[in-house]
Amino acid sequence: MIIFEYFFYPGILFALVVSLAVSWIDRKVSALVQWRVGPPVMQPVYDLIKLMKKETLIPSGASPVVFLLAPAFSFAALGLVSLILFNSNLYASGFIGDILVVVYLLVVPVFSLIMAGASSANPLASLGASREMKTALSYELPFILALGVVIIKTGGALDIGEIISVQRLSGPVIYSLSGIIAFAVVILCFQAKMMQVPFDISEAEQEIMGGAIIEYSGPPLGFFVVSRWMLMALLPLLAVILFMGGIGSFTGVIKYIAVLVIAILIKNTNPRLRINQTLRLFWGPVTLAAAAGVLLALLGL
Amino acid sequence: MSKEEKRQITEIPIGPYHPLQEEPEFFRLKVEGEKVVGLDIEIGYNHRGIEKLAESKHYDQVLFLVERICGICSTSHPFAYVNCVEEICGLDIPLRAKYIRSIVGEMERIHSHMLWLGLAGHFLGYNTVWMWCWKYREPLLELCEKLFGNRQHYAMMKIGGVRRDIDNAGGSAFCREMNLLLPKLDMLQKAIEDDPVLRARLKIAGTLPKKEAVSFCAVGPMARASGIDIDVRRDEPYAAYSMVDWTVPVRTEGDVYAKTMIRLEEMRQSVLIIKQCAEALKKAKGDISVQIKEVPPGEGIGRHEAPRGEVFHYIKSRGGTVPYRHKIRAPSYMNVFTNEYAVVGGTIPDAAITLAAVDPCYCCTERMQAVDGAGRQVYTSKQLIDICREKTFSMKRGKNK
Amino acid sequence: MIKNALKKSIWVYHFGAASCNNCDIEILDTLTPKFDAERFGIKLVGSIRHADCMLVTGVINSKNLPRLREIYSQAPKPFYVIAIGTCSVALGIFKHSYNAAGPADRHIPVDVYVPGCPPKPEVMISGIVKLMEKIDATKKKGVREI
Amino acid sequence: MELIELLEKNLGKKIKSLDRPREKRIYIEISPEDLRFAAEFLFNSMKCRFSTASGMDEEEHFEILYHFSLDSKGIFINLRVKTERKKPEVDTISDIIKGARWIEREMHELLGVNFKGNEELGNLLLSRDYRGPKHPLRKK
Repeated sequence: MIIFEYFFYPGILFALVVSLAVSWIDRKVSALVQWRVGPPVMQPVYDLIKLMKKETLIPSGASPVVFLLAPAFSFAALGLVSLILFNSNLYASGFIGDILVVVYLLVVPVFSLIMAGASSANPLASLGASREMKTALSYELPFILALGVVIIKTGGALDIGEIISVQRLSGPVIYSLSGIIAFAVVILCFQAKMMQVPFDISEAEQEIMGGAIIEYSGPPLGFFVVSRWMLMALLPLLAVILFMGGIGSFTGVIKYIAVLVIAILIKNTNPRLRINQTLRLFWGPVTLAAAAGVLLALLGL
Repeated sequence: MSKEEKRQITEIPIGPYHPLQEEPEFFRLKVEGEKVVGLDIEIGYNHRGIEKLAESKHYDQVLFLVERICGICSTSHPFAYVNCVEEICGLDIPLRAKYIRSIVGEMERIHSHMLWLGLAGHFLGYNTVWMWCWKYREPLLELCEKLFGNRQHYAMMKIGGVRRDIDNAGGSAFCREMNLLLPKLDMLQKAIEDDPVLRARLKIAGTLPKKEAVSFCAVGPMARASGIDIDVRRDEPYAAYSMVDWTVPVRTEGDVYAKTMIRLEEMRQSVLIIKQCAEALKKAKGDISVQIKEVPPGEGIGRHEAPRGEVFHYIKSRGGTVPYRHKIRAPSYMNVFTNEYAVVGGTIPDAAITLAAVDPCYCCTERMQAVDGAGRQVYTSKQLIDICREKTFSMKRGKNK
Repeated sequence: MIKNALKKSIWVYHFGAASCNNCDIEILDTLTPKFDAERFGIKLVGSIRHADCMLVTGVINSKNLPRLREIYSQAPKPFYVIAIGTCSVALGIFKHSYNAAGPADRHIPVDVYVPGCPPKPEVMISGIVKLMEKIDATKKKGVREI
Repeated sequence: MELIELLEKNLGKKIKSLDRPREKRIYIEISPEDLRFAAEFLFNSMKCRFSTASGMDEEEHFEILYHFSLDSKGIFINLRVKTERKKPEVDTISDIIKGARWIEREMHELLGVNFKGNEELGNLLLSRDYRGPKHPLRKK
């Protein structure tokens, strides 16, 4: 049963379908903002199948094991996250501490990118890895603080199911001042987690040509690309769960898409920041805002 | 991790084949962490040797050759070239041709600056700016195609005048298109001025102080952004530039932001010039070109203020049908070099936008091409048609005389 | 669907040899709102490892020839090459250069030729359609032919 | 006319010949030894902008023209230097004018003129395994 859940519903396969749809929404909305028509609905599927059928090249000087394991780690961790999130959203139940497990698992893709960059034997890739590490260090603290706001507001729930059910009973977290602040902080942090403009410093196509994944081709690249899409599907879901009580009905789906579109619009209306500007932004104003949110939450606002 | 060692200097290659550049060019950034401590520029990936080739081609053929030095400044090089040959011949072109030349030159400036603005957005990861700028650029190219015969490489210049006339309807089309363009320029300028993130990225980045700009002999918007007030169109007027009202924008900051603003303002001035020229063209009667028999021995210098700065052509003629020596200096030849100063000390993302802010054009920088004296020349069909037309035209003229 | 995946999702890498820039600009133009090549699944990528197709523009000269070979050898198969513009198709006006190393197909196999100086975006799109037809034909016969 | 007087006053006997075929073009011929002095005078004292230099093969000798632009007046002042064919050599001006570094390298590569004092003469445009004529801009 658990194997069925992990691999099919609501695990990897289901998450895959959702993330393909999400990535299509991403490309389509970006295209519309840019006065274009955009790709057809099946485009992500074609991209994925094509990548799976292509040749895998391992650069000379790279360590093959680490090089090939990195994307697999990333994909497997996200599969687990999707299992936990969809499961708790469906049944409004979970196990104690699963929110912390999710936080840990969400760090795995970052580490796999760093592994990928470091094992690629390419100066641009290692630069990408080092940038990824710096960005990750910068956004984790405000993210955890904002998570603290949610936990305080929901009466110390460390269980996603409980977070959801408390909000369904006594109103979503976002309806309070501290909730709004924490939501804004989380949206910014997720933008960085999804590696999207303005925080896509680690892969900056125009500067370091894709950064850590520059040397990947074929199926391993496919796994990285899918991981990106899954992150893009799962993080808005996490935001909806944390602040709006999850997707319970049709309005829940609309909320989810709204959060997604906000992220896409931020991506399309901003230039990329420099790494030092990013660090300053996250360690300065964003962390302060998150801390203020925690204080307000403690005061009950 | 290689980056753990603070002292360690890593070499980051930008190019020769890199998405930052449409053209091959090799910058070796020496970085310490994210800070750039040194820069090596290696050129030559785009070396075709047009200068040598020009020495084996007829004066009329050289026109098509210099047009193919660069695609974005495909009117600037012919413009400077015809200025140069006309100086040797001591020729004064008809009034109508002067106005048309100015219109063509300014059209090119607008679409080139628009292109740069879009690409600058693209390099900052701001693809929306790219798409919007290029969308606004498209009607201009269509107008070019309608009136000049091609989207780029329009071959309007000709020794002694221009190749195609613009009728009254065409003049009105220009005015209409320019009026449509102005609000879009205002919108873009406001968007750039108001966007705090964009300002944060562009301000201070890649500053080139006036002293260094003089020493590196920078030209064009690069120089004007650093407080050097030069513009060939005003300093040594040619075509119709002395007959219309316009100003040269100058700023003193020397950073990428100043360069962006200068280019936006220049586009607005170009709009003014085109509108005035198109109006004046309706009243100017007469021919659009004069016939020349042969180019006498002598030497001449032709200049044109291209979108990127001063284009310089020097021709030495010993009589006959081909130039004896044809020296071409494109603006980027001087400007790319300034990166050695402007990039060092910044960070890698700054370096990326600074390298792009020069609006580099490597195909201009590395002209030169050799051809056997008697070498068979291969033309594109477009060129063949143009040459055919040219020949028919000259034969007709010959008969009338 | 599985069979057509490559045809519907061509990621291109742009190799600008010594070109006059115009073809390169028109390639980018093909991606912008008026022509929007993303409708056909075309995407411009920065790394050759991610690409399915390479666009070669401009004259191949003695300095960038080794780069062209190196980049081509790093490409994951199946891989296609389109020569864009008269320069890379047949050298054009630069035929007798001391520094030119011949048209693109002398050094790497070229699948589709898009001549023009510069080819218009419409022509580029038709070149892409030709490449799609060719991918189809390759599938049926199981061999790659020019 | 005062411009010509200024030039004659400062460059004096160094001017071998002065030619003004058109109002905005001045060609001054000087000997290679005086090049650095004249370039420094034009660039630093007259505030001219160095535009570029063109080297050409005049069959019996090589000729190098240094183009200086006096932007405030729109006048081009060209320094003409001749050097013999057997051993083409002139002093570098790249330490006075940074903008002259590339053009000297280019002339060294394509015409084979040696610039005394320029440390970085080497391959700029052509590849190391380039196999064409050694100095393509030479006429024979």
